[in-house]
Amino acid sequence: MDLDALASCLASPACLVTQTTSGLIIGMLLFLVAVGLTLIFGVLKVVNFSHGAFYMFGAYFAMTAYQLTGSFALAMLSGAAGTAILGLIFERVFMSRVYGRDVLMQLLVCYAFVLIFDDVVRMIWGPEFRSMGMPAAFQVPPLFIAGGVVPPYYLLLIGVALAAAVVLGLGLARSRIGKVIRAAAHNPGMVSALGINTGLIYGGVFALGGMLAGLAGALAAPVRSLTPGMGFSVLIESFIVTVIGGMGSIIGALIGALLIGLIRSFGSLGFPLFTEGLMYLFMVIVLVSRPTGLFGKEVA
Amino acid sequence: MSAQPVVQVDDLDVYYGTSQILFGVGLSVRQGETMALLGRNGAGKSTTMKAIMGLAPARRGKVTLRGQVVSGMRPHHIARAGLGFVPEDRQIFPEHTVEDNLVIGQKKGPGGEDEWSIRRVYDVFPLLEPLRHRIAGRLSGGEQQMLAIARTLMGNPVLLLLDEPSEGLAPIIVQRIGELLRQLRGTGATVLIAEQNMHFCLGLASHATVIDKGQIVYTSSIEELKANDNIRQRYLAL
Amino acid sequence: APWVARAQAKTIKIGMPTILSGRVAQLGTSSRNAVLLEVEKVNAAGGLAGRPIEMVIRDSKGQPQEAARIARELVNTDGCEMLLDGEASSGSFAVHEVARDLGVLCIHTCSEASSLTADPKQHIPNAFRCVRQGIHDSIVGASYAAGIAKAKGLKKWATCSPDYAYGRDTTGEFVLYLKKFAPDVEIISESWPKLFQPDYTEVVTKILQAKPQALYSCLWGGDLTSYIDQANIYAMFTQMEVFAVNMADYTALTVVKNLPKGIHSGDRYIKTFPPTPENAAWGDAYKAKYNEYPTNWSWQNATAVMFLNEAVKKANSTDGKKVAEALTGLTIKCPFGADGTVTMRADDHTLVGYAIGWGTTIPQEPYVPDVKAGDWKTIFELEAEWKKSKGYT
Amino acid sequence: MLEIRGLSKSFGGVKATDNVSLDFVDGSLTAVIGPNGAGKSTFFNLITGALQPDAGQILLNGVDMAGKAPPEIVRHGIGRAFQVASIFPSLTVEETMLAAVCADQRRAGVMHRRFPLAETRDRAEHAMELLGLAGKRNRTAATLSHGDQKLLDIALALVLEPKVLLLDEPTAGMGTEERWRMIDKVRELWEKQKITVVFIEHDMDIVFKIAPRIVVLCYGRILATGTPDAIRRNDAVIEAYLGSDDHSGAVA
Amino acid sequence: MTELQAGQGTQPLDVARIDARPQRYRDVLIALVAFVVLALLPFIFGSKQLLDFVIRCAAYGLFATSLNLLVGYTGLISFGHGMFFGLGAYGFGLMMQKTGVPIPVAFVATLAMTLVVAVVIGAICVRLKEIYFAFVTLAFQMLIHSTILSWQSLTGGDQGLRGGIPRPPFLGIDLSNHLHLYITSCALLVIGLLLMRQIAQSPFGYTLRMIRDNATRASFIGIDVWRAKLTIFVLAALFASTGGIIMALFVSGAYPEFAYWTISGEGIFINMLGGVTTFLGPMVGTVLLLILNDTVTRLTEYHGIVLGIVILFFAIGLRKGLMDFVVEWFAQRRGEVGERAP
Ligand SMILES: Nc1ncnc2c1ncn2[C@@H]1O[C@H](COP(=O)(O)OP(=O)(O)OP(=O)(O)O)[C@@H](O)[C@H]1O
Ligand SMILES: Nc1ncnc2c1ncn2[C@@H]1O[C@H](COP(=O)(O)OP(=O)(O)OP(=O)(O)O)[C@@H](O)[C@H]1O
Ligand SMILES: [Mg+2]
Ligand SMILES: [Mg+2]
Repeated sequence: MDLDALASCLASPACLVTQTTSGLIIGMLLFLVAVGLTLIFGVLKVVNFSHGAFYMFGAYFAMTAYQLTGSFALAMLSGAAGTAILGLIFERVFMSRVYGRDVLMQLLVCYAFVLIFDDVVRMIWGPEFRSMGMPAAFQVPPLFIAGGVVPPYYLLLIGVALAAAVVLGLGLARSRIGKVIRAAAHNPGMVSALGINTGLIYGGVFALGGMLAGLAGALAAPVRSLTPGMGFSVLIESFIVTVIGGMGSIIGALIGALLIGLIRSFGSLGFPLFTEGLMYLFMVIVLVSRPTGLFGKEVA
Repeated sequence: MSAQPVVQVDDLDVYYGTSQILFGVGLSVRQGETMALLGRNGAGKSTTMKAIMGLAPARRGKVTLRGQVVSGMRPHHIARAGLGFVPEDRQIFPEHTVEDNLVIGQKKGPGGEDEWSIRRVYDVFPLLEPLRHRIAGRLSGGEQQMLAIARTLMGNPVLLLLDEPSEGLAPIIVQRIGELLRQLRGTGATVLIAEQNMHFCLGLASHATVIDKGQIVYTSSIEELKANDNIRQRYLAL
Repeated sequence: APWVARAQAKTIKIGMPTILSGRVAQLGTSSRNAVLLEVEKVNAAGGLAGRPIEMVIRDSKGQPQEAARIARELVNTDGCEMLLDGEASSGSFAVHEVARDLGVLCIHTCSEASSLTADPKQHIPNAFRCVRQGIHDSIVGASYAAGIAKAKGLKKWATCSPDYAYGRDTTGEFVLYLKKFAPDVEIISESWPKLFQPDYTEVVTKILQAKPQALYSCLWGGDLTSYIDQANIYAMFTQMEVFAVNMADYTALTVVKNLPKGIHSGDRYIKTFPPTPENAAWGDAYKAKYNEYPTNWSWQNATAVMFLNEAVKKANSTDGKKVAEALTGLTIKCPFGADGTVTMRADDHTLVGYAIGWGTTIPQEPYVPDVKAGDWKTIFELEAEWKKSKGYT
Repeated sequence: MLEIRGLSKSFGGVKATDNVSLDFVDGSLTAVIGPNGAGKSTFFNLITGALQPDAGQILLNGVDMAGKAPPEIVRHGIGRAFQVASIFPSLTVEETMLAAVCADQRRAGVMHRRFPLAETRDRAEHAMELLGLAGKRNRTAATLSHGDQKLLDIALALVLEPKVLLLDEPTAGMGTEERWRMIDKVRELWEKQKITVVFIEHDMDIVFKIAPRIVVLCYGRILATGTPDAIRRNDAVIEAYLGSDDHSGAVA
Repeated sequence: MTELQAGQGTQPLDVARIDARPQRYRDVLIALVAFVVLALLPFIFGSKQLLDFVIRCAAYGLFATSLNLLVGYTGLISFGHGMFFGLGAYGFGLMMQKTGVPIPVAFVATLAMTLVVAVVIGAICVRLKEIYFAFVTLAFQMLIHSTILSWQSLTGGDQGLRGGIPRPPFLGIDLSNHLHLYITSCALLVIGLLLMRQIAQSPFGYTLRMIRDNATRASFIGIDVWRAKLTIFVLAALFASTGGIIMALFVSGAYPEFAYWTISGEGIFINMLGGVTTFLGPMVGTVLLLILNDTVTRLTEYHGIVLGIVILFFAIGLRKGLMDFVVEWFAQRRGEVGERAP
């Protein structure tokens, strides 16, 4: 424990800014993964254990596209689009066969794909870790905001994630398609009896969720090493985020991700050896006081 | 009344797992008719409706909607072909508001009909209007029933399938729904209604068909049924 | 007895549990590659005492219970007479217990955990370890770093190492010796990211906050490259001297796209150090065969096969007990030796005399142009002291 | 005797139960009617502990049940059946009964013997006999017909030998024939077991025929209490609930 | 949860007839026979690998079956059950390494420690429902795993408990002898299964099924749902801990991987493979998974793909665990035969 360091940071505006943005950065990337997870759970009632694999594919797709074309924009695009297609196929061909079944069966199908996807990546890209490299455009000195350091690349990242949050949040709450999606979550049979193609909605939601994870992977690719199985630790953290926020809640995922980001950034100052434990502890505390997470609906 | 049936059901067999529930069910409803589907508990009324709607698997048989064969199509296609279904347990979307439920049900009819709007629904169901922003799951049973019917109407169906709309409702509400359905009938709507509540049904329907143990045993106009004590005693226990 | 019957069999089977899948699959594959490369040579020369070697290599997935199971199965069912243990950390201890139980000859080739051989409680006559050690790295690294610290006046240091035994021990030892060689050094910030942590942002900013003059890290592999990528965009490498012991390994050097200039690193495997033709030839042969550079684990595994070969020659037998006796204290010629030879130290069955040194990186080949070799005499002295302080002697 | 004193409960702005006070004499049979959403189920939920009242007392023989959890209230002798049959789909009828009795006898601990006592079996047997489920003892509940599931739900309440039995629309979802069979059963139970029965019902034919006393709820308040005749003629009740139809007698 | 009922294939509670008295001892009898058969195995086949296999089956089997008490019988999907497996291994290993008490004492003490930990964790967890329960148990597992990693002075951190677990002979049993260890593991397995069978078939077992089917209704027949859930959570933890102890004896050590989520994952996987609706399903699943694992890792390093496809076959093809499939198949056949000859 190093509470002095924490206290002195809290007293210094520069440190406060740096650590807060650092928390924001960690949180926003986490949010992109978690929001897909929470969306898929909210609509399909599927705990998508293979979500981390989409993050992984997003990163690998982006790296490959970047190596082939040298264009950062194309890299991001192929990360997002590739995983969206992958998500659609995965949902239509496999997941759609286990809806309404035992949660465990669904989990098992996802688990099977975690294993398969990791091996597929290992076959295609090899077992060694890879790195995409930062595009030249972002190889610029960091900005200084109120004495705190913020790399421009991370501003982009925060911007993208925030945009996703706003679009998704408003879209789901306000638009008719959003309402239909939420209704399909609850009662697909009735929704289809009202003339709505639920298969399309399910596939679409899964593709959207996969795309968000893929985008997160693509955005992370320049600053993280790529390796088979890289999705796993991200998955676990996203699960923590969604559970803290309440499964199925988008605003919950946002708040949860930010909280985890801040816990990580300030926790590493005050509790350098227990930062990870701090997250689990926080999750336990949240669930004990609010059994369905911060924004979760009561389980019937 | 035109000769062309709105819906024609032929020889429908339905199984749940290995047990057969419907045995060659056949019926037809013509434009403007209100057909009552009568029968005891477990006779197969709901199953018939679900099979028409594509929600229960038909192993054999054909459903024709205004000349178009819809059996084998997926439910949302059948709905778009003009069927509107109000299931027996209502199945409103409990986490949405009343108005959102209506919005979700909104679609044009098969011929592009666009007669129903949220405004018109509130005019027909004045009780729903003050509840418009309420979460539907917290409505009482009767309110939910009205909402379920209204939601289906929002889709401008050419044929309305109502499964036990009076179930669990207060007499006064049953009366109101009865009035409503009569009003709909007045506009030329075609309705297939499954009921246990004879009192309610007899006052409403123009025709009746009786199902027992998964088979259609009797079809006639409502007056004939009222006159036929034998059938009523045998199959409807009245 | 079945054992005798096997001993007379023509081929000699050597079992190798290692990690071929998951996060650190590279550990196993590059180890396997090196072993097969060497075994080919041995077999071409007639095998071990006339018996061609047949390697039986299995994936433990990095799970100790699997490693133990596989090791037992390799010996009990597959008839392997020796084990090359290509497990890391906990897996190596699990295999060690199997070796203890079954009495089979076992050479650990990947686990750097010091206690595996340094702790006399762990000692068994039939197990050896052919791996570099954190304590050696720390001694050499600290004396190298102390020189630079004195020259450049680096007093305020930070550390950032993975939070597990290797990270903690190696960092602790480095700091210990650094302070010994340069007493006015002060550690002002410590970070302990988790192993395989994907995001180091909070760690990077924390270190930047502390404004140290130098940073020590024993992150390795993908974690190290992630860290560098993330620290890079905060321009960390322009603000302090960085000492990353595991940088000078091809796996990391070739992967990082924007390798900052002038990171100080210990050697892991580098074709140009030791700067001998034998070493370069070996590196090239490996590259030619597998189309990638060898790793730190590759040379260790290759050395283990070389040791086996020489020990069998010396014992003139493939009997495990006799080979073990021959191995004890054996010195062999080896491309990776500091002076062209390496030794399996008799008292603790561990590898010494391998090439060890530090240098600074450049972004292209040869990556670490000039490595300052460490001095094994100092290493031995300080290691003995360290053992005493740990209560190992 | 069950005495309700000033019971209130609101959900957000909705007063589902609004200062309700009622007495149920031992051995009485009472029907609760009222428009949909009047708060009938809520009233039952409050009495049985499924919901916590905002205010008020629920006195069973002088002991206040308000604020207690369902298991405890059940142990005090208030049993209930649900509007939608609430059963254990994967258990057979007999297993359901035996397990319920074991739980009631507090013989469902880990250390308790695996095979039920004769006394346990007798109680289960009795309940099954009473509701005519004995012949279906080995059917899993999920495969029972809707009506039988409702009977099983009631049996589950009855097997605990309650002093007060609350039935929420026991005939819901049944055909005319089954409806009468069910309600005859309820009346028979009431007569034989000498317990206090309160039931919610929408079928006025049934209510007026068998309930000596009727309570009408509306907007969470008591609109009227009285005999069938009095209720039938009560203008407020007609306006709020019965409507204009003729309820002077059962149909045919 | 599945609608089919655990233990249904055989006989429901109505074995309670007095004339069915001999049936009371049926399970004990089966257990005895199973034990004798297992004990004879080494004398028939000389293979040490077979013995290793059975020992691992005992460890994983106890763990998986205990998990089924939660998942299959109570409907509590725990993602963190593996923590008790790890706790058992570490508790026992540490006790033997540090105190040198006799093995039975260490065994009992380990179970006692597991009990205390499980009560504390369970009291917090069982309040939560469904997916939240699953994740809070996972969080506790990660906490325990983190603690094992960081409490290096006690646990050896990531390197595990080093130096082997001493096994002084007791009552003529020497667990460093392979055969003795084998027989002891078999005995623990059989006794453990018998006890769990008793739990599953006792009135308490039916309380659990009621909670799984309809917890709200269960509370309205006077069942304290929280207490019942906590009880089974703790009991299951004890059996999982026993599995961990066997594993610790087998590998002669304890490693943080034993407390990692992957162990819980494997447990769930085993359950799905074997089926959760029969008592022996998890046991069958254990045998299946271990055989699968052992052969597949032997044949290819891309075992993920192979294993994945096998899982898909079960999940999408069979749509249920193996035992569920077999039981249903038999039931159907019996049904058909019954129809033909009424
Ligand atoms: N999902 C199902 N699986 C198996 N059998 C079913 C299923 N749903 C209904 N059944 C059976 O099919 C038969 C017909 O049921 P259906 O619901 O159509 O009857 P109904 O006439 O609508 O009865 P009610 O008046 O009670 O609503 C019944 O015997 C019922 O038990
Ligand atoms: N959990 C809840 N949260 C919010 N509102 C609720 C809840 N439960 C009931 N209500 C509201 O309380 C009122 C009374 O509901 P209740 O279910 O008691 O009606 P009821 O008299 O049983 O009607 P019905 O005859 O249709 O079953 C309704 O307006 C309902 O919307
Ligand atoms: Mg029906
Ligand atoms: Mg109600």
